[in-house]
Formats: sequence, structure tokens, C-alpha cells
Amino acid sequence: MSELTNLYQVLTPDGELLENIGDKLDDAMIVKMYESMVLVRAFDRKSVHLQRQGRMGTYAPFEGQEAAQIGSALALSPGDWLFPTYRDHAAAIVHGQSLSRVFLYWMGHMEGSISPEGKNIMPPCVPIATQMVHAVGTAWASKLKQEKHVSLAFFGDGASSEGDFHEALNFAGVFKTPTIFLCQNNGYAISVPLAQQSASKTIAQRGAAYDIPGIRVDGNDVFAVWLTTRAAIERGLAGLGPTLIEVITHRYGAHTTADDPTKYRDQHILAEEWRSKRDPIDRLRKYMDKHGLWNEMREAALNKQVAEQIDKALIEAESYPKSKPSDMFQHVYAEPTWMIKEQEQELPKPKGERGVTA
Amino acid sequence: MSELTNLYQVLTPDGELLENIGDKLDDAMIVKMYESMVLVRAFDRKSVHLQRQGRMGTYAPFEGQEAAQIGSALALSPGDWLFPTYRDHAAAIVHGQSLSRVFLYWMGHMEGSISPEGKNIMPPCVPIATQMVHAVGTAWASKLKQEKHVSLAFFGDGASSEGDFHEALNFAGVFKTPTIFLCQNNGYAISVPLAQQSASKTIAQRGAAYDIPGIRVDGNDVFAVWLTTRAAIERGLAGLGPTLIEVITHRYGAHTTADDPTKYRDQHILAEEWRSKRDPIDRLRKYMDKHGLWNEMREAALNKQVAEQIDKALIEAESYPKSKPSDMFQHVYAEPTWMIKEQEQELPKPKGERGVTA
Amino acid sequence: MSRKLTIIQAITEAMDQKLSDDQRVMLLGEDIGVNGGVFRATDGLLEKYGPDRVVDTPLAEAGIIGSAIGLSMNGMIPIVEIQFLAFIYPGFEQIVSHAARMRYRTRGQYHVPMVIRTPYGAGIRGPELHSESVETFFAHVPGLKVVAPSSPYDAKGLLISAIEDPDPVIFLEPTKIYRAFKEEVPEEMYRVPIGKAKVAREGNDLSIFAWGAMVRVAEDAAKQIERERGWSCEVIDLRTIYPLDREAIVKSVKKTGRALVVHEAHKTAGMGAEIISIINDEALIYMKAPVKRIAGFDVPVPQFSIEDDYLPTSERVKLGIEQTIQF
Amino acid sequence: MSRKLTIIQAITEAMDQKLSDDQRVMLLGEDIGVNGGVFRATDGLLEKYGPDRVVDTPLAEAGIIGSAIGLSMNGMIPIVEIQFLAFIYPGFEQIVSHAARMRYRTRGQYHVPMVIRTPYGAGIRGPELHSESVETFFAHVPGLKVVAPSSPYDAKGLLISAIEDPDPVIFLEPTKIYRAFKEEVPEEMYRVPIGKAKVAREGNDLSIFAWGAMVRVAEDAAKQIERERGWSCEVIDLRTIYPLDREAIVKSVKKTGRALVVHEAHKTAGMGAEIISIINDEALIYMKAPVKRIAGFDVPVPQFSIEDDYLPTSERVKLGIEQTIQF
Ligand SMILES: Cc1ncc(C[n+]2csc(CCOP(=O)(O)OP(=O)(O)O)c2C)c(N)n1
Ligand SMILES: Cc1ncc(C[n+]2csc(CCOP(=O)(O)OP(=O)(O)O)c2C)c(N)n1
Ligand SMILES: [Mg+2]
Ligand SMILES: [Mg+2]
Repeated sequence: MSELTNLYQVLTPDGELLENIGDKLDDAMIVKMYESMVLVRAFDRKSVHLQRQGRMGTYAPFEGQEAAQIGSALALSPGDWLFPTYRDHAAAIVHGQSLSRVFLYWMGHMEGSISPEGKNIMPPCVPIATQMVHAVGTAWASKLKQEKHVSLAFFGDGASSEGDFHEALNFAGVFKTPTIFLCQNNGYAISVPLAQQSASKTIAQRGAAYDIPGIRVDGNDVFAVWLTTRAAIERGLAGLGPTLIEVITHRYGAHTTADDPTKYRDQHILAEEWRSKRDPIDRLRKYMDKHGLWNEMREAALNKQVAEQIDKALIEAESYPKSKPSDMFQHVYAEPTWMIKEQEQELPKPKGERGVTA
Repeated sequence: MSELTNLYQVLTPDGELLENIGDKLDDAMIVKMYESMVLVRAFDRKSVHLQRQGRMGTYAPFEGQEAAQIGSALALSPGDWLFPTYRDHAAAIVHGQSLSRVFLYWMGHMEGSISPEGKNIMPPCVPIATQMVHAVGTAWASKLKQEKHVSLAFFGDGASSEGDFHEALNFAGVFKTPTIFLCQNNGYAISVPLAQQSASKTIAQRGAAYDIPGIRVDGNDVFAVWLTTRAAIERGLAGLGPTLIEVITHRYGAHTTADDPTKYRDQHILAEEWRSKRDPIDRLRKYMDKHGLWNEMREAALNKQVAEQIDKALIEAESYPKSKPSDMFQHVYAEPTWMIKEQEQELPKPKGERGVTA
Repeated sequence: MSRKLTIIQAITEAMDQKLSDDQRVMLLGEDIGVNGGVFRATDGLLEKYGPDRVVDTPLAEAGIIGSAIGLSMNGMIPIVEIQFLAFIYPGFEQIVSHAARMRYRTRGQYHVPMVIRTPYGAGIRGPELHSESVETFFAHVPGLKVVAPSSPYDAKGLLISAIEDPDPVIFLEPTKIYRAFKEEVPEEMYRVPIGKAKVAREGNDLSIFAWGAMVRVAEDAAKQIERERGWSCEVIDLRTIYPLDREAIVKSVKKTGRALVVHEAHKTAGMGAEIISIINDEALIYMKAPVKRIAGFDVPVPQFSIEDDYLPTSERVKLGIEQTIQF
Repeated sequence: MSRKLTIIQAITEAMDQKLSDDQRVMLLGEDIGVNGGVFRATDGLLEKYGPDRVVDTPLAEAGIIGSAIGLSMNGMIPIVEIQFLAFIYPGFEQIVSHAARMRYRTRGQYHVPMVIRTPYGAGIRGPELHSESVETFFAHVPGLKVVAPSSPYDAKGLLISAIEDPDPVIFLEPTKIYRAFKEEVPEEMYRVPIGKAKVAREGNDLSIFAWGAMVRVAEDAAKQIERERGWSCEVIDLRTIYPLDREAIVKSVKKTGRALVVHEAHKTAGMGAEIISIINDEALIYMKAPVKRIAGFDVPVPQFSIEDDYLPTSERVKLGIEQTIQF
């Protein structure tokens, strides 16, 4: 598979180290990586399930991309700015978003995009590539205010075709903003493979067009992703500007629960190549087993704890006060305009209260 | 001047050849290049003058960029598609546009953007970089129809920052359209120098982001521009796809007649470096003198003929029927809508005819 | 011969027939090839017409619309699919500054016979920006036509007219009712003219103007109010948003003397205001009451758990009818 | 203290004072630094505040507006200059899908206190796309405010209000009258409230609503018609296009019983239609005649040799007044 050559890799699929990580990644962090990936995978599966049961709207699963999201987001400091897309709730979760908030988002709740206090986790971005430019702006502001924070923007391989991708990288290059552009190249933009998205073989090579370092990483190797992101963060904080990171990964599931991937993708190759040979969680587990960091007991305990945590979050989300129709009139402006105040009165009153006719 | 290194050059500023052009460029073509450059420079100066006299609107001069425009446009075949910007009337003229039509455009005439019969010279494009995508589309159509035509889109160094630049190159790369993207890097987008436009040192290096060849050429060397454009055309016609050409040049004058370049540019360096040492016309003249292709008598005759041609075109343009107010209601749609038909009646009638009140 | 089809099936059939009828027709869009479009509007067309005519493009709307402009100018008839209406914005400049003006600036020498199809409107439980109804943006641009069918029959006939129209047409497809019902649709090609409204239901007491998914809401309200109050409302399905069918609007209000517009778009600067203005211009003295607008509110379309409360409902329309008739 | 300033001088002064008053304020745009802006609105500000606060950006409007959104969310107050209104389109998605919605989608947690300034309108003999008046595009977007001053005093006061407004404001500057006249402008900072119209001229027989460069056209017509016919027209300078000052509109037409709107924008779906609708909603029974719209035509703004024929003139306004009063 040609797209898998020339990748920065630290942990082989067999769990062997290709370089010494001793002074950079300690065991506590490694365990945290594992626990996070297990948590978000369980969360993801639960969400797909909830959608099927009609308890959530259309959902965008990320299974297979855990190392890409966890490895990068875990490299951030608490005050750093995170710009996830609709697929990057794993990243949002490890950067501090609550599971119940993510559920609320996919339940179509008006309050599904609120960042936890003290964190800067932006709403999942829907219009492709548009968030990349915001991440230039927030990083630029950090720099102007001399605050030591970076902005990390996730985007997909498909997003690299939008004009905003280009303008974001060019601005970041010119103003040397501490922005990290993290492309999860999962091979497809819905049904369109990268080969039809661009004649260029990689996204990373585009960095050169803006005099920005472009790095290709094995996106299922959580160590490589973490180390690369850390280096980019340090570069940014040192005033050296942005970094473009392309991590190669794969989504196992559908684009969203409304999508049927068998229409455009050979699920057999997928299973062979990715799930059985390159899975990010299995790989880290092999490493941890070899280094005595994990055992079946801890695994069982983790699974139990994760299941409980998710159930609790679900109960929280499902018992969260439902959005009220009148919520749509809030927060359009700091002060509502006269049309907003008046139109709110046009909402039908809850049953029994009506009778305002004529 | 670092931006002048690593340029493809054929004709040195002293009029010496750096490579053999014998089988590619014959003397007739060389004389034509010279005559064309002299013509358009005289046209350009006349236009600036007419603007000062109030006989034309704001005008965008191109003096200094003659080789870039003439060298590339002369490489086209008659049926090829040309997409000029507001600064590329030199190219339009050698591809077949009449001088009087160009005058009409700058006089604000409704018919200033009509292509001569059998030619595909697009209207001067005003919104930056937008025409680059059109040139993908027209070239794509030529390819689908198996017509042997390329599309040549001009754009500036500033234009390379727009999202449309990126989308155009990416589309052309994917669909392998016979499009030639010709960037006249004249160092400035109005007042903004390239160094503030992008962290990348060149535009040509961006080709690699789309797997498109990117070539840097001395834009004041008409031979180098012509040869590079010819090669790109042949590549396109052979089905090998688009080419990005960056030609390094300089505008001697203001951005437009409404602009004051002394606000942002050292006119002294300009004069030294460009006008006296690297002028495209002087350079070719040196070559022609050395090779006995030209003499003072021919020069005098050419100057006279050019002056007459321009005067004739100006008389034609100034005696061309003025646009009528009712012209604005034509050609909005193939068939006017009811509002257009009705609104045309709202135009005040020419003096004497009024009295339609109530 | 005719069979019962949904709106989406009628749209697929219109494209299929024009692709087979006219070699210049081609389709461009994201995921329209192998995947057949996210709503399956182009299902099967790649297999039938090949990748030169049914083109999966990169994810870049300015690129899609801009290159379609170039294709149009050089003899093709591109039908562009934009995945959801809000994703047209990256291509907005190409539409407004070029597609709409190429004929004008070249005095008829070049033109852009392109169709941009896109699902619009709320009610499908989509995430943010999947539910917009911003037809005003296009109706305000001279050089464009804007069409929004409400039924399978009209969808096919209007799409064929749009493809055959020498000017750019924005073709808005009501997502919510893509598959809501079936209707007899002739197998052969036929045209429904652009710019002509249809009387969806006759009535004498009040005229309701609507398009797209709102036509059924209007009809429901009209039926209910007839039952409940005995008032007879005329429902006019405008079908074309630009140019509006002024004659049909004026004819109806001259008869009824009362009018109401229903649209999903935000009220302020929505097309309801233009319809009111047409009535103001042409039929003011016939009006027994102010024209009522039952519209989307002046707020962003909310997240889907309350989107139904954003949308005009037959309840709200009925209340508007009552207020207007009892003015 | 006050001196006489032009509109452009008043605008420069407003930015200068806010830059000096509030460290969070910064300017972004093409050619606004060394060059001082193509209309010299930012002349001298780079020297005074340095390149971190007066930023020459690359030529990319989505980049400018999008990064200004990020700057806003992280504590800055960016004032963006777009060189001409039509060149805002590449940034349209950023405005509509983000600037206008960030507060809404985060339930007030983040907001975008940004101002986008841009010259608009015809009459300066510019090439194509230098003369647009498409305020409708922004007035239809909940979450934005839209302002258009007609005088130096209002320009300064409204711009200061816009900069201090916690929400995004589209600030439309009438290019044609940037330097057309001078007016007393106080030296100190002051605010003209957003959302409030001004009675530019009192009258009893008919109300004329206008903004930007059209206010003077309306005033001229009102003066002439008074002289010629003895009719007294009230001229209301709306100043803010969204949210419209409904109270002022209704108050005036209740007094005069007749109204006319003048705008440069294309007639169909122009803001004239919204004003008519407000009158329809609130004051229909007071009206003695249909409200007249004297507007730009439903054609692209033509090349400059005939652009003056596109623009509403006092002649056309007078004819409209006559038709309305003699209805
Ligand atoms: C501007 C815009 N155009 C189209 C869409 C519809 N859309 C949603 S996701 C998607 C594919 C994105 O692919 P990629 O960037 O590779 O991210 P992935 O979904 O693979 O994570 C498309 C086309 C959109 N959301 N925004
Ligand atoms: C979308 C857009 N933004 C801004 C402008 C205003 N503008 C006209 S020319 C110009 C500079 C263009 O520079 P460059 O691309 O280098 O071309 P040059 O003028 O040097 O030939 C600008 C900013 C425009 N025409 N279109
Ligand atoms: Mg992808
Ligand atoms: Mg330039």
C-alpha cells in the first residue's frame, strides 16, 4: 500500500519501538493513551447503537481513528484551542469535553456545543475546512496577547481541496501563528478516495507551498502522533509558526449513520488491512503487554469503568432538560432585536394555553 | 535580488542567447514579438495619457510586463481560450482583440468585453483569481469534445493567495485539463509585496502541491516565456495536463491610474533595476541588432505605423455609438423577464419626450 | 404511460433522460458518482453514462461551480449538485459575479446554461447548516432564475425546463419531502414552464402563496380551516421564486382580497416581502386586510430537536388565516 | 470642539480613536497598511499603531474574515476592510455560517465582536463589480447587523457604536459621497445608536425612506418638489438596515399616509420590499396609496458609462412622488 510508505512511525503494528521514547513519554501517559482510546471507542460504538435505536440523530463514527485524535489532543495543554470537525469528538473528549455534552450534540440539543469552563473546545465544525482559518485567528490572538497557547485544527483529506485550507495555511505561514493543522487522512471524503480528490499523493507535501513543515505520520501509531504534535506545539510556542501534520488512518465504519460504505469501498480489504493488522488500540496493547504495563484484570476493570461512565453520561444527557422552542430566540445577539422578541410571541403556546386567536 | 535566481532564461539582458533557439523560434516570429511589444507599450502609454485627459476611466497599465504577456499569448493558436485580468490587454491584443475594443472597455462602454469573431478572448477578469477556475472548465470541455485547444489563464502574484487559485490547480490536476496557469509575478499586489503575501518564496513551488509542473521564468525574456508556454501547450495537448508558469517581471507604473506607487515602493530601485537593466523591449532589440534583424529605418517605420494604428483605433472607439441607458436591460437573460421589460419603461425618456407623469 | 414516483425519483429520471437526449449534458458534484449522491439523486447514472459525464469532483464548491461555468461557456450543459444548500456559499462569488453576469458582460456572446441543484429546507433532523432556505440570496441576483418544485410531476418537468434553459438556474429541492409521497409522473420528457405558478387548490376567501415543502403545509391548513370554519382558501404553488408569477399572484388576490405567504426562510428580507410588494404595487385597493407572513423566524435554523418549531406549521398558518380574515 | 470633516475623514478618526482607546482593537485588510487603504481610510494608522495592530493581509477574503473570527473569539476586536463590497463574496461563507452564528451555537459562550467595513454603491466610474449595493444579502442573515451612514457625523458615531457592539456588524460606506461634502464632527468620541433612524427632513404629505448616498437624492427630490408643487415630503435616513427602525417608519407613514423607498440595490428582494412589508403589517389602513419603490433595476450594475442611469435620480424620485400623491 503505497500510501503507507514514508510515514513517521515509532510503534510498529507488532508493538515494537522503533526509537527510544524514554525521556519523552512516561508510562503514566502511555496508560492514559490506552485508557482514553478504549473509552472513546466504547463511546463511539454506543453512539452508533443509540442512533439505530432512534435515541440520537445521524451520527459520525470515528472508530479506527482513535490514535490520530487521542495522540494529538493529549499533547495539548489545558488552555490550548481545539477545533474539531463533526468526527473529532474523541479529541474533544480527551481535551476535556464531557461525554454527556457530546451526546447532547448528536441528540440535536441546543446546548450540545458548549465548551467546559476554562477550556477552549470549539463546536464541531460542519462546513468543511472553514475552521482552519479560525484556528489561525485564535492562535494569532494568543501570540498578540503573549499567551503561551496553540490552536489545533482537525480536518480531513477531503477538506484539503477547499479554498479555506489554502488561505488558512498561507495566513498561518505569513503571520507565523502557533497553529497546528492536523489532517486525518482516512482515505475518503465520504465516498471519494484521495486519488480522485487530488493529483498530489500526500497532503503533507503541500506544506512546502507555504514554507510550512509538512510531516506524514502513521496515524494509527499513537506515539508517533503524540510526539509529532508535541514537537509542533513546541515549534509554535517558540515563535516558529505553524506545522502541517498528515496522519494516515482509516475509519472502519460508515461516513455517518446515514451512509452505506459498501457502495464505494471494499469492506474486505478494509478489515484485512486495517482492523486486523493496524488497529491503534491493539497495537498499543501489545506494547503495554510486553512492558508489563497492563494485564487482563486491569482490562476488565477498565471495560467495566468505561461502560459505567458512558451509561452515566447517557442518563445525564437523556435527563438533561430538553431544548425548549423558545431557546431558538436566545443568543442570536447579545440583545434581542425587536423582531426576535416579537417572533418569540408567535410560537404556539404549550397546549391549553392557546386561545389567542383573533 | 534573490527572486531573480533560478529563473529559466534564454536571452540575457545584453541580448545574448543562452541556448540554441534555431529550430523553435524563427526570425519572423522574433520580429513579430518585437513589433507586438512596441505596439502594446505605445498603446499603454496612450491609455495612461487618455485617462489623465479624462477621456477614459481608471486604467491599469502594464508597462514593463510586455514580454510576459506577448511571449505567452503569441504561443497560442487562434482557437485557444485566453483569460486575461484587468492588466492583460497586451495579451488580449496579440491574441486578436482590437485596440478599439480595449479602449471601449476602459471607457466604460457596455460592449467593451466582446471577443472578436472566432476567438475566445474572455472579458478582463475583475474578481481576483476567479477566472482560473473557468480556465479549468473551458479546457476540460475542449478535452471532452476532443478539440485541440488549450486555455491560458493569467493571474498575479497576489491572486495566488485566493482560495480559487488552489481549487483551480487542484481541479486541473485531477482532471488533467489542458490549462496553462500563467502567473505574472510583478512583485506586488497593489501595495503588498510578495514577502507579505506568502511565506513561500515562489509561486512555482506550489505546483508540487497538485503534482503539476511549476516553472519559474525570467518574465522579461520574451523567448523564455514563449518557449515555456509552447512546451506547456504541447504538454496539455498531449493529454498530460496543466502547467503552472511563474514569470518574474515588474510593472513600471502605478497599479492603476488611481494609485500612487511612491507610497509603497522605491521608484529609484525600480528604475535602476528594471527599466534600465532588464527592460523586455530593449533586450530583444539588442538581440535583433546583433543579428541584423532590425535597423533604425524599420524602427522609425514601426513607430509611425503604431502611432497611426493607435490613433485610428482611438477615433474608432470615440466615434463608436455611446452606450444607451436602455442597453443595461439587454442580455440579462436570453429572454427578458417581466421586471426587466417593465423597468426599462421607467427610464426617463430622452429630453422632450417626457411628460408621462401620472 | 405514467407511474407513481417520488420527487427524488422524478429528479433522477429528468437527469437520466436529458443525459441520454443531449450529449452536452453532464453532472458534477461531490459523491454523485459511485455513491449516487447522498440522497441518491444520481443513483445508477455513473454506470450508465460513464465518468466523463457523471463526475465525482473534489470537495470544493467554488471549483465545482467555477469549472462548470467554464464548461458551459465552451459548449457543455453542466448540472451541478451541491450537497446541501448552505454548502453553496464557498461558490457564492462564482454564482453572483460570474454565472449570473457572463451573458451580460459579453453582450450575449457567451452564456452559462448551467443548473445548480441542491436540497434545501429543514425537517430532516440534520446537523447545523443542513436545513437552510436562503432563496432570497439568489432571487436578488439579476441573471439567475430560481425554481423550487413541490411535487414529483413538477420536479421532473421543471428540471427538464431548467436544463434546457439557456441561463443559469438555481434548482431548490425540498429535502423533507424528497420521498414523502408518490404521484403519477409521465414516462416521456415534458416541460413545466419556469415562471408560472399553479393553483394547487381553489378558494375565494384568502390566497395562500407557498413553494416547496410549504405547499403541503398550506394545503393542510386550508383543508382544516375549511372544515373548522367554512372558509375557502386558495393555495398558489409559486414553483418559481424568480421571476415570480406576478399575474397569478395578482389574479388570485383580486379575487380573494386577502393573502398570506408561507415560507421557511427567515421572515426579514424573505421572498414574502417581495410578494407583499407585488400586491402593494398591483392590487392594494383590493385588499381587505394586511398580507400575513408565516415564515421562518429571524434566528438561525436551530439544532434539530427544536427545528420543527422553527418551521411554519399548519397551526401557525391557520392562526394567520384567522387573523387575516377576522382583521 | 468640532471641525468639518468628510465621511472618509470621520471614519479614519473613529478607528484612530478606538485603536488608541482599546488595545483589543486591530485593523485587517488588503493595502490598509503602508498604502493607507485604496480610499485612504486607514491613512497614517500603521505608522501610529504598528504592524501588529494595522495589518496588511494576503489577498484572500475568506482568510481575512475567517481569521478575524478567530481573533474575535480569542479576545480581539478586529475591524476588517474589504476593498469593495463585491469582493466580500469569497468570505461569504465565513460571514453567514460562522460570524453570524458563533454566539448562537455556543449559547453565548463565544461571540464575534467584529466590524466589516466596505465601500458600497455606484457612481464612482469604477470597473465592473466596484459598484454593488447588496445589503439584502446581510439583512437576511440573523446574527448580523447592517449599518449604512449618509453623513460624516453619523459615520463616526455609528462606526464607534459598531466597534463597541458585541456582535458582528457589516458597515457599508457610501463610496460616492466619501468626499462629497464636509460637516461638523465633534472631536471627542460619541456614539450614534445602531437601529435608530433619523428624520433628515420633516414633511407631511409623503415619507421617503433612504440610506447611504440615496439620502441626498431623496432630499434633493423633496426640495425640488416642494418648490415645484408645494408638497412637503419627510425624508427618513434609516441609517441602520438591520434591524430596521420600525417605530420611525410607522410613525412617519401614520402621519403622511404615503411612502416611497429609494435604494440603489436591485428592486426585487431589495430592502424596499421589507419596508413595504413593515408598513403592510403596521400601518396599512393609514395608507392613501401604494408604497413606491425607486430602486436600482433588476439588472447587473452596468459599465460606468451608463451607471448613472442605473442609479435612482432625483428625477425618478420626483416622478414617484407625483405618482404616489396623485394616485
Ligand atoms: C462546504 C461543505 N461542503 C460539503 C459538505 C458535505 N460533507 C460533509 S463531510 C464531507 C466529506 C469530508 O471528507 P473529509 O474532509 O475527508 O473528512 P472525513 O469525513 O473523512 O472525516 C462532505 C462532502 C460540507 N459539510 N461542507
Ligand atoms: C476578490 C477580490 N479582492 C480584491 C480585489 C481588489 N484588487 C484589485 S487588483 C488587486 C491586487 C492584485 O494583485 P496581483 O494579483 O498581484 O495582480 P497585479 O495587479 O499585480 O497584476 C486587488 C487587491 C479584487 N479585484 N478582487
Ligand atoms: Mg476523509
Ligand atoms: Mg502583482
